[in-house]
Formats: sequence, structure tokens, C-alpha cells
Amino acid sequence: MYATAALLLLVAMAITLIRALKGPSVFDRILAVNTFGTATVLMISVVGFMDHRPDLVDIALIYALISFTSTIAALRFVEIDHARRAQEAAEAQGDS
Amino acid sequence: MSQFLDGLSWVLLVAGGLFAIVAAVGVLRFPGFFSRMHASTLMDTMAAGLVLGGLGLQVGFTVVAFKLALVFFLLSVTTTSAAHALAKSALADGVFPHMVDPEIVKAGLSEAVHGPLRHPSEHHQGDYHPTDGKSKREVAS
Amino acid sequence: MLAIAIATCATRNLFSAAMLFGIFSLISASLFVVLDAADVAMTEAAVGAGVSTILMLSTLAATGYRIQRRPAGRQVLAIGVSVVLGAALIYGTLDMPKVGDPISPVQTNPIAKRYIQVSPTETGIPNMVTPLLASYRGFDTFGETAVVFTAGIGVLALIGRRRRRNGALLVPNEVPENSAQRHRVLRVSGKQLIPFILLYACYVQAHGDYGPGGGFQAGVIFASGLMLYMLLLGIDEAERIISPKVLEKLIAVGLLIYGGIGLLDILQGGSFLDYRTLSHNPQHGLHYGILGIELGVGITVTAVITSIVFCFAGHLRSHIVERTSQAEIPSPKETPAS
Amino acid sequence: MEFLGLFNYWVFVVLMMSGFYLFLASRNLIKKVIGLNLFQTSVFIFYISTGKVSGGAVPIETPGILIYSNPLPHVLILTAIVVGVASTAIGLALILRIKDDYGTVEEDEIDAQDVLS
Repeated sequence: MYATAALLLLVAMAITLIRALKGPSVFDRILAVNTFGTATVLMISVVGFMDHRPDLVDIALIYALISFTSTIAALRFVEIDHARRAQEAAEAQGDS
Repeated sequence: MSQFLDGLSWVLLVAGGLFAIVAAVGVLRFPGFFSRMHASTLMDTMAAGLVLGGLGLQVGFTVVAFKLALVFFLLSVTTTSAAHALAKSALADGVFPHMVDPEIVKAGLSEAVHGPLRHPSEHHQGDYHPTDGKSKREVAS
Repeated sequence: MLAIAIATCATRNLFSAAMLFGIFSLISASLFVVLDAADVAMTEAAVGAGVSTILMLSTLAATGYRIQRRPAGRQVLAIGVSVVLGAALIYGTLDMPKVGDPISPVQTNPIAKRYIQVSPTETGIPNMVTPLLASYRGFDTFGETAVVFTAGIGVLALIGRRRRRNGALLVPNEVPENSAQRHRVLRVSGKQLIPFILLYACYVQAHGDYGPGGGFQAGVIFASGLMLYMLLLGIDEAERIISPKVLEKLIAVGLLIYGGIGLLDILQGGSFLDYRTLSHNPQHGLHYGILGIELGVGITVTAVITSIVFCFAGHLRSHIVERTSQAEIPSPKETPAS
Repeated sequence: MEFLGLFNYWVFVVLMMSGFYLFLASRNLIKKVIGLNLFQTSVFIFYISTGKVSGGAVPIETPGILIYSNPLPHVLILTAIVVGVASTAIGLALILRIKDDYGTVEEDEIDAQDVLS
């Protein structure tokens, strides 16, 4: 039973991964990473139960928190980069 | 009773796994960023809820169940706000919702401005059929 | 996983490489869970997905992330070297015991048996990793903590407060009016989360004896909480909460707690880091000693990682401020209302 | 886990080599650091694989479980991960300083500037 769920989640993770690899835009990648993170959280809880180790939910909890942090970090990076590009464009305009 | 709970949690777990796959396929196949985002929320709500619920039924009311509930709570807080921020950043960065056909939007706008016009599907024959999924996918690819 | 590794090689966009690396470490952490290494998975989750991704992204934000195409000569050579070496390694693995083989040398080594069979009864701590980390291999861990300490000092020396002086304090947020103000929803919900993260870090710290957890993990998680705060409210706000000066001292304090416990053991008549002397009951002494050491490790790791991240953010901010001040002098009007 | 056999080791080898390749072939310093990290993670996987016992459990004592995986590699890797991120931070900090002084993170451009000066 757990194995079935874990297998399904694994397939889902693999599919999400393809999107992360393809991802035309930066945001697609971030989205895929986020979804992948959620799938991993579920996966770890299921695997923990499979091993009769419900304590492993702790790890899943940490994942949920950390993947949020890294998503925000990625967004922040995109924003900073966007601002820089806008500024560079403005400077280029000013030069010409 | 415990067998019933077992069966129920089995159903929930497998359903959660299936929803995860549906979400992943959506993330992979949907055209445009925002529709993909819509698919990914399925993972965060349905898949997470079902899988964690199924696991929770296995343990009953214990500390672990509390932790599972906490995981679900955190997931629902973090993913929603992350999705919100993601959408906002994307919009600010110039990613626009994928339209099946930009002409339709224009037609819709002009409809709003100049009163009812012809239906878009009459206007663009073969481009847009609200009921026909196939041509939609063609546009996407 | 292999796909990711290869894709990381192939991509020339460093941003996607960094994101892929984040996924890569998520997968490896799942692998660790499958391979029964709960503590390691916890650490990898917190470090790989959180801290190192953030560090890489903040470096990339300062340096830009596009790479030019290179002439192929060197790559061919590199591929050749890696393939040959890889073939040699695979040849080497052919003689190795299978994964999970219970009679492999790693498992039959008497020391492993002793750790597994004796340590829980000797220390009264069910999680075998924790006493092993803090007590049996206490010197090793002391050394590792010292390395982390040194790394923290190194980063502080390299990109520390050198650049703080040049009027950077005029602009409170990294990108004024762009980020901190716009994400109001994010800020509110994130702020609610931070106490949870910090509390959870404390739980991990204290619960290390019974479940997966301990000083290293707790330190990283605590630091991630502070990092989240920094990301949401900007570096200045975060530094107001916990000032870099305090952090610098905490780096040393953690290591001092560790060493101090060791010295206390000597004073009590034992040898360095022999906690059995800490209490009349040797088992309790061990337990106290391990808890104290974990606390020291936790403090050092928290302080080091937080100050590293603050350094990177401060550096990045000064970069941006420099660039804006080249274009125009930043005026106080730019400061957001909050 | 029987079916895994030596597969884990092969995965480790390929990962290690891709990290190594990345380190050798790329001229961009940040990418080199990513390669190093990849290399490092592969070593972690190797160590953890050696500690696994089939049918074993997470090394946290619980009544009723007799076989545990070997905790020793876990301890080594646990500390190594944290040390690894600290050293990565050092590397990245050095890169930032190089960027400040040279204005680039490409190795050959730095070399060229060194030759000029």
C-alpha cells in the first residue's frame, strides 16, 4: 500500500523533473522545483511509514519549511536580476 | 473497524498518488506558465491532503498524527504564499497568462467596448473551439 | 538523479544550474532516507536545499549568470580524463560487497558492532548517531566544529563588514520599492512561519537524543529561519534583530562551550571530552555532556551560517547600492514606508 | 534492497565523474564550485551506501528491531555536509572578491588580466 503510493509519487516527481529541466522560463523552473519539493515531502513521509519509522515525518516537516525558503530566495534573486537588467537597459539608453 | 480504516487509508494514499501524477502531468503538459501553476496547486492541496490524511488514519490520534497535520498546515501556508509571490513576480517580469489566441482577447475587448459582436469562434474558424480540446493542444504545441 | 547531474553539466545558464543543484540535493536527501540515514537526510535537506542554494543564488546575483561558450579542446580532455577515471573506479567497485550486504567489512568491523550494541545502553540515548557524534567521536566533531568556525571567520574576513562604511545604510532594502513592499502577502505569512521554524529548530536540538536531530541540523534550521527573515524584510531589519557583532561572538561561544565541557572533564579528573565524570552516575554524565556539546555545536553552526548569509547579502546589497549610486545618488525618498 | 547490488556504486561513480568533469572543463569559477559540490555529494552517497544493511533500520533504538544500519558513516557524513557548506561558502566568498577586483569570474579573463599587469 505504501509502496504503491510511493511509486506513484516517484513517477510524479520524475514528470515534474522533466519540466524543471525543460522549463522555458525561470519561473517554470521555480514552479517545478516547488512542486517537486512538495512531492518530496509526501514521499519522505510515505517512505518513513513504509519503514515503520513515523519519526521521519520530522524530516518532511523540515523540507516543507526549507523549500519555502529556497523558493523565496530564488524569487528574490529573479527580482534583483530583473532590477539590474532594467537598470542596465536604462543606462544603455542613456548612453546612446 | 480497523480494517475499514486501513482500507480507507489505502484508498486515500493511492488517490493522493494519482492526484500527484495528474498534477505532475499538468505541470509538464499545460501550455503557459500560469496554467502550469494552476496544475501545481493540485499537488499542494489534493495530493498532500490525501496522502497525509491516509497516513494519519494509519497512526490514529498520536504525536505523529499531530506532526502530519502540522506538515499539511505548513504546506498549505507556504505553497499558497509562495505561489502568490511567484505569480506576482512572473507578472511583473513580463510573463503573461497564456492565451489560446491573442486575437480573441482583442475581440473580447472590442466586444466590451463596442457592444456584442460575432462570437470569436465564428470570427476565427479553426483556431478556437471552446469544446474541442484537440485544436487547443495544437495551438499549444 | 544522473539526468540532473548531466543537465547541470550541460546547462550554461548558471541560474538553472543552481536550481537543478537544489533539486539534486533534494533527491540525494530522499536517497539518504531510503538508505536509513535519517540524520544525514535532515542535514542534507536543510543544507542542500536551503543554505547552499541561497549562497549560490546570492553569488550569482552579484556576478551575473551567463557563461560564454568555450573552445572545445579543454572539454574533450576533461571528458577523457573523467571517463578513464570513472572506468577505473567502476572496475574497482566490481570487487566491492553489494549494497546492504551484512557481512561486508564495514558491517563486520567490531567497532560498528560495539556502537550499535553498546551505545544505547551505555549512554541511555536511543539515537545511536548522537552519542557517536558527540561522545565516541567527540574529538572528530570538535575538529569539524572548529573547521566550521574557521570557515565563518574566513568569510567574515573576506567579504565581511569591509564595505559597510561607504554610506550603504542610506538604502534599507536591497531593491527599494521593488521587492519588500510588493510582496505583502508573502511577508505576512512568512513572518508567521518564522517563529515556527525557530521553535522547530529548538525541538530538533533538544530531541536529538530520541529522534533524528542534533546540533548540526538544529543550527542549520535556525539559520534558515533567520535567513527567511532576512529574505522577507531585508538585511538591515534582520541585522537589527540579531546584530552581526552578537553573531561573531556567538561563533566563538559555541566552540568555547564545546571546549569548556572538555576542560571541565579534565578538571573533574577524567580525560578531555570524557563526560562520565560530569555526574555521579556515568550514564547521566554522558547524557549531560552530549547535550552540552550538541548545544555548543548548534550555537556555532547557527552563528556561522547566519553570519555567512548576512555577509553575502550585505555584499550583494553594497553591490547594488554602488551601482545605483553610480547612476544617481540614492535619496532618502526612496526608502519604503515600512 | 538486494536488487540494488552494485548499482549504487555505479551511480556514485558517474556522479563523481560528472562533478569532476564540471570542475575540469568549466572556466567559470562558480560552475567549478557547483562541480565540487556534486563531487562532494557523490562521496556522501558512497559513504551512506556502505553503511546500509539490507533489512536494517534507521539507527535509533526501538524495541523489536534488531538490525540497524551502521551509524558510523552517518556521523562522518553528517559533519561533512555542514563542513562542506561552510567550505562552499568560503569558495563563493573568494569568488565574490575576485569579481570585485577583476570584474569577472571567468578563469581565462582573469589570467589575461594577470598577464597584462
